[in-house]
Amino acid sequence: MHDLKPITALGGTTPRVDTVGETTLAEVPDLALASVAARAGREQACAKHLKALIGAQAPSPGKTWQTDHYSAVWMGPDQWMISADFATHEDIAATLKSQLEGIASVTEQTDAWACFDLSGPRVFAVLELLYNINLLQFKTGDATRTSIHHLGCFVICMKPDHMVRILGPRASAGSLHHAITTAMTSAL
Amino acid sequence: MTQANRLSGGQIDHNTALEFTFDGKRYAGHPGDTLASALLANNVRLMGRSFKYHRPRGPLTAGSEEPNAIVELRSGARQEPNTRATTAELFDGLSATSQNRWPSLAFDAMAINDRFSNFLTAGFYYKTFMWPAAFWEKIYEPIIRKAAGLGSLSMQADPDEYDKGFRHCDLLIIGAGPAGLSAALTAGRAGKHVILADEDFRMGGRLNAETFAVADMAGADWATQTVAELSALSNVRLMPRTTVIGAFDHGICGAVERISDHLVTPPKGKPRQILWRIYAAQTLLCAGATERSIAFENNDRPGIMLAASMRAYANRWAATPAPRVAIFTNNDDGHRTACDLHAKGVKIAGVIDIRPDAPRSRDYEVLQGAHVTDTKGRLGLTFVDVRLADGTARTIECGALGVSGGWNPNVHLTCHQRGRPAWNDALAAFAPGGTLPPGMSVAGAANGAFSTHGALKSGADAARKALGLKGRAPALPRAEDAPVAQTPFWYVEGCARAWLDQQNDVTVKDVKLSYQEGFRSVEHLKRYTTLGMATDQGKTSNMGGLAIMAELAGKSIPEVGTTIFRPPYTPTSIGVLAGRMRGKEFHPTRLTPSHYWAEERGAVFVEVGNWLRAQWFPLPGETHWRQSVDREVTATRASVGVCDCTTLGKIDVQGTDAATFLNKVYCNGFAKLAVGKTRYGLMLREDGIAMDDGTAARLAEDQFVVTTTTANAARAYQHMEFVRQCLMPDADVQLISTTEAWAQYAVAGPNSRHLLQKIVDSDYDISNEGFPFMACGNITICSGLRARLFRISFSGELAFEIAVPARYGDALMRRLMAEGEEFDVTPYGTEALGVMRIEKGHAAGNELNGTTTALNLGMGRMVSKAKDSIGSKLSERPGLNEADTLMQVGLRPVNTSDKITAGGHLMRAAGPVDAAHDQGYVTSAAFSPTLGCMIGLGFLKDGGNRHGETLRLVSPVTDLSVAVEVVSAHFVDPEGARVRA
Amino acid sequence: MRYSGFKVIKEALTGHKGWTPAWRDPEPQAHYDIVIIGGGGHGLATAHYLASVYGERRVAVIEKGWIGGGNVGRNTTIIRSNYLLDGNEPFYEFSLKLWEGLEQDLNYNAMVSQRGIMNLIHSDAQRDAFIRRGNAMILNGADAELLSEAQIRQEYPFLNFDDARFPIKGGLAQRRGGTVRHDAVAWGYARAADGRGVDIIQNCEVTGFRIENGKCFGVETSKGFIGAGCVGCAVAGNSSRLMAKAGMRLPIESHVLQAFVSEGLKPVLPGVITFGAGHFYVSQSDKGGLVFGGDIDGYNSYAQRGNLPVVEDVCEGGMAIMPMIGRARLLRMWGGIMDMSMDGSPIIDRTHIDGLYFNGGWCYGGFKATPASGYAFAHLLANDEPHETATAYRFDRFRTGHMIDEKGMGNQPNLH
Amino acid sequence: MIINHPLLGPRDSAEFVNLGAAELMNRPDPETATPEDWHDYAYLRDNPAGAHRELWFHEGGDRSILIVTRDTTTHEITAVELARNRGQRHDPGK
Repeated sequence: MHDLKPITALGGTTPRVDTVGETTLAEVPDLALASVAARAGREQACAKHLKALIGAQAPSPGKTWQTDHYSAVWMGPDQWMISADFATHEDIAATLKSQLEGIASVTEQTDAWACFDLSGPRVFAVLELLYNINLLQFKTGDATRTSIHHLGCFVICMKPDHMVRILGPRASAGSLHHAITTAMTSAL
Repeated sequence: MTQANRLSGGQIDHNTALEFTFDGKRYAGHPGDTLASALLANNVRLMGRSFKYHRPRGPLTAGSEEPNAIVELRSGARQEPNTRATTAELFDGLSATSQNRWPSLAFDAMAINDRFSNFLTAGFYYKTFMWPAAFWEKIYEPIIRKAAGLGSLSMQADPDEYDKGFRHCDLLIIGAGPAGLSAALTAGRAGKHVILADEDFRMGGRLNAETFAVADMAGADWATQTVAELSALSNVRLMPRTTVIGAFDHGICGAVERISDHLVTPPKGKPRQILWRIYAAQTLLCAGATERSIAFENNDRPGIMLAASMRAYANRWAATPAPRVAIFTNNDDGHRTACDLHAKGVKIAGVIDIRPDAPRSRDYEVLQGAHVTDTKGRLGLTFVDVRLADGTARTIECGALGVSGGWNPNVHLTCHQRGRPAWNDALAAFAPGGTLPPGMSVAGAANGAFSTHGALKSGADAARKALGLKGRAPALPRAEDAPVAQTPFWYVEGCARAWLDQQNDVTVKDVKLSYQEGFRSVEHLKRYTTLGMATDQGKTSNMGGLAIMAELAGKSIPEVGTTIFRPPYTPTSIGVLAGRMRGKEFHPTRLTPSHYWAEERGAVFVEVGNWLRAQWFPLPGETHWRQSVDREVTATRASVGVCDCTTLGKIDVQGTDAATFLNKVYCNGFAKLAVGKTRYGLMLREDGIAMDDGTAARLAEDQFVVTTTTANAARAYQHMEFVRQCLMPDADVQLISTTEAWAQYAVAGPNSRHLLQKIVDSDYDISNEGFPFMACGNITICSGLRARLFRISFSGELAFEIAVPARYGDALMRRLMAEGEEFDVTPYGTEALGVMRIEKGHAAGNELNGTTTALNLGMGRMVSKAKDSIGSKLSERPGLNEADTLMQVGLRPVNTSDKITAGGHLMRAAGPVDAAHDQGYVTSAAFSPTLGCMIGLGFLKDGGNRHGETLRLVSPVTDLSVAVEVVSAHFVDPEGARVRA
Repeated sequence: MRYSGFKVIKEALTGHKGWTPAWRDPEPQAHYDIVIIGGGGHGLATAHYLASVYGERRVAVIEKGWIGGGNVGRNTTIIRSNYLLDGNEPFYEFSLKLWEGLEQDLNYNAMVSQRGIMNLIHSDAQRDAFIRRGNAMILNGADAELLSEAQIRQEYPFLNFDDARFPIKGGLAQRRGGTVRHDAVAWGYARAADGRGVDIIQNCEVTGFRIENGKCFGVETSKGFIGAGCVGCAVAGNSSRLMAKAGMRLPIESHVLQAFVSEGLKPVLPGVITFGAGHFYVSQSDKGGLVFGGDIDGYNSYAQRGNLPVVEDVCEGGMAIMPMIGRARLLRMWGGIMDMSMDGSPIIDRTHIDGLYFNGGWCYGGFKATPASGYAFAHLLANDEPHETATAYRFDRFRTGHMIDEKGMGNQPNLH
Repeated sequence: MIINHPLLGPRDSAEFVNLGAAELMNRPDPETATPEDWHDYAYLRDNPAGAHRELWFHEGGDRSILIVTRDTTTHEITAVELARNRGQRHDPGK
């Protein structure tokens, strides 16, 4: 076991938590991520294998699902982002790769992203200052990839108006964090 | 502090006093007041000066179309020029200052212009100020500029914050007057998602300004009750203080919500304003109508205002501009003002009605068939001259004159997609035309339904239609339903200095002159006279000008045309359009994995795109950046240095056709690259010009990791997606960026292998034999951490690039520094990186400048003829392959103490120095500690054949002219022995 | 009629009765030696120089709407000659020299105001590029000055120096750059051309060309056929539409560029300022409005209007570099159709049809080129030879590989 | 503007990058094309005033390239499809 100490996307040794009123923004560092893109002509095989591997149908466009160990987000045509707990699945890319050999292209994405959970009452009042989606129709299981202050992000609805997960580019975690906390102060 | 002109009633809180100042003088008003209503209540009519003649002015209107009563609000960094006193919501402690006057509002020296107005007619400046030629810029223009302009900027950064947001709805209703409220009730009760936006701080529109009953209660009370019902509906969002500024494509409206403008300062962390982008499936415009004026001689004195505005001041704000007022009208609406003011106890000096059959009144005198011919009063109206029906003259003493020339529907937003309003004969006005923005409908007075009943009905009907609601229409509240009777009447016969555009001082006479000189189209009239170009965007002036032009041309108004309205509906602060994207937050910042460590080391950072990179790492005692950079270069070349190169774009290319794909996007070949090997690749645009370069490392038969330059990462990736999706859709290739996933460090210098051997796990052989130059592979380090190792070199030294998951990047850098102590390891920044790549002759952004070909870069032979690749065909064009084409060369000063400047041009050693004799230019330059002098890279005509030639490097803009020798671009280790060591 | 201060005074004292129309409103004649399509700045300037320099007497300008209604009436009024490449710089410097003598030439005060243009520098690479450009300008006989950050601070103290995402590291100034009252340019050229007998025919739309055996004999218009010895087209954003009537496809796309003006403010800006790290440039008009703009919207459009994202992008740039404008208000915004060429540089050339000539591809930079464009096009129409400053503006440069690509963006018009 | 993404529904055009005319998908066949074909492909455009087929790259979204048919005089969008369903059918082995 190596002895290199990780830091979070915001540069800390422990994840950062910010609270405005009853609403909390929590940095989530314990996420292992890998992208799975079906090989040409193997789209159905890929979907089938994914289902067997992870225990649910690969999500359709704009959607996400979660099982006990894994969650998946639709990224693009025949492409998904699979995530799992970092402590137990740091090798998620290798695992998926070995099982999808010749069926899908797998790429480690764990540290490409910074992840934040925004939770509390009136979360949508914060979101409407950040990105453009019809929140009237943003339901549990919806996952949208869009821009927050010029940063390409995934926003995943865990519970309407109460909890969303935001994944943004890791190198810009500070800018994204600033944008979200500023919007929290403004909106709440 | 007495409010001499304050009346009773209205929608203000008489029991609470708010103190404010205007031009330093203290006044009191009440909650619910605007600055203008409070000043009028305090018997202040003079609030501003006009643009050109500096004529004294008071409010013409009671709304956002105000051209005259504009002031500087607040002071210090929050000073806000050109604020309409008629919409500025009064708050305790408000301070306002008049503008465009010197030394004071009452005595303005620039009013001398008014005396010379006969010389300052429309367009006079195009005809003079030309002699002598130099005088325009030195004498005339500075004087004109100084006199021009309205309010002043504070010259300090705006201290307030602004937000931007997005909202979606089924129906956006613009305007909360009777039509808008009625529409909102209809849609809200049907359960639709409704946004109701109104620019006013109090919803209700004209209901607040009139005495009409709705549903047997005061109209204002009905509005209050309706707003209460709407606010209880969770599907309805009420947005008062929100101006819809523009209707853009596909149902997107821009709206500005004023969050804190009615407060002394915004609460901490809260914005001053928010720009909402509202995505509405349907939009219903209920923006009401604007009263229009009548032009007569000297119709611009303080105290002369639109009659319905005078009525609004009395009914809503309990203020009258003067204790004794008169009315000038061509329609019944003017009489309403007289009635309402009379009822409030204001003395009506007379109603002057152009109609011989105007209705009479028991309460005041009506002068039928009469016209206002002139007015008096220097700083405020004192007398009105009237020509009676029988031709006799009469003078009426009054402090204010309400003028009513009928109403114009507020069609502005219907024009924002270049639709034109249509002339409506019945209204004698322009009404929304047939070409509305898709998804928009119009109701109420904005659509010509001028009565209260008409507005309520059309609002409800339009909402039902827009939303496709079925079933019986619900009953409407009872309300007045007076028929519309508008007879066009634009100006009083014989007037000349009669104002059309009050702010810009455009008079009837100017329009006539414009016609006389051939400026007869609406666009020419507007541009020649500046009519309609004031801050009210012509809301109060365009119609009068059009009507006079039509009369002169012997055409109807619609034949002359109309100018269309452009966004924004009312002037919009630039701050809110920018939102949070300012200061350090202008663009997001990207930090490298070693950023926090570099900060601890005291690194100096530089912006590279959105990245912050360490530029150099000063040590104690180093006072000049060159000391640090020279040391970093020397130490790296002598032993080992480490540089964070995470910022290079990294794209994972996988699939059975990955090699075929790279063969297409790179001009050189990749099909035969062995697994475990890396190759330099040059990417061309289809036009044959170099777009980007980098390396592709083949980690598996079907997997490459491609790097791009930091600057071009996004564009190169986009280009690859274009090739993949549009040109090779059947190919089995998948792309994904991994730039941020991996912390990647260059470890360079003769001891780089020794250093790495201390951390690379012993399972992996990185000796020269086991891991030769251009090798690559997956490895583990520090007892099991997955990593990637590439043996590539940008510095020209024995070098590696090592990558680990980004979260371990910080720890890896610290480990490299600790393990490297025995080698005196040196972190180096982008400057040293740049020096070393110039010493090695590697092209970078300055050379890949979007105009250079592979041939220019000395890589002409890399463009494979054996295969088709993007750009290969068009790179063969003759203009890109001329005999004396630019070729990359190295340059060194003949006198080693001389400077070389990037951007300098190359001339022959002897001969003229001018553009016609240009031989090329210097792209990059640096001091080379290795060579002990400055060196440069450049492009030189036929450069490949001119090594050894002496040239003159000239840079007149930096005052440099030195002799340079053309040399090979590879200053250091041209044979490449070191990289292979 | 000659305009002068004396004339203004005389008319003021005699009731302004003596002013006559600035140009006539003639019906078209059956035939002209030269017909110019497009009554914008370039077309009117071409007519003026044809008449005044090349002695052409039978010239008509035909315009489908009102003269000056296109881009000459909807731009940000900047003039400059700060170009890099050999194909461009002599031409734009020639244009700047013509601007400097314009008022005397036209007897019309177009308010040429050389208050300078300043391009801000935010990175070392940008400085290198601007040094190269400044040197190219000087070597071509123009003026250029490299300013340090300290000099910029002194001249423009209100810029954002201390809280900047992209700090200001200097600037490249051209003191002879500046602004011109844009509408007056069209009117001044029209009046001067009309005075030399040029017929300016408004509300006359070209519906087709009469082309026989590879030669153009005139134009079909809404006012009937007008015969012509040769026809010159200068219709900017409508170039592709017009030339399609002659069967041509052009290396041009039409894009929308928005421009903005604030409410009138007391003078704050000495000259033109361009923000080198965002999409924003600004000057202040003689009336006091801040006139500003940024990038094109980025999609093909003939609609003469743009959308919010670019409005916001421009204002973000403005606030980033000049945060004092936050409380100034945007008064009006508008859009023009830009004839974006494939390398960002214009075309002044013959076509493959005898007697049919083309002037276009000005991208968003046509206004400053107006005098030289008119002059060079007049030269081409009169002599059938390119003017010495416009020899590179050929159609076939894309075929031969002689692109003039100032920004180095290649054949993607929305990136120029 | 709003582009109705075939997979994701209505999305603001600000999430996209305009890559130019859809004609760019018709890259000449390198085996047979003449220099004139390459010139016309790279440099000449129909640039219609009316329906225009153009490429929009969903950079801020799913990274699909869409072929959008949009009227350049009104900005009305009448059709949207995925480019890779319509892209050039080249034998990748060539």
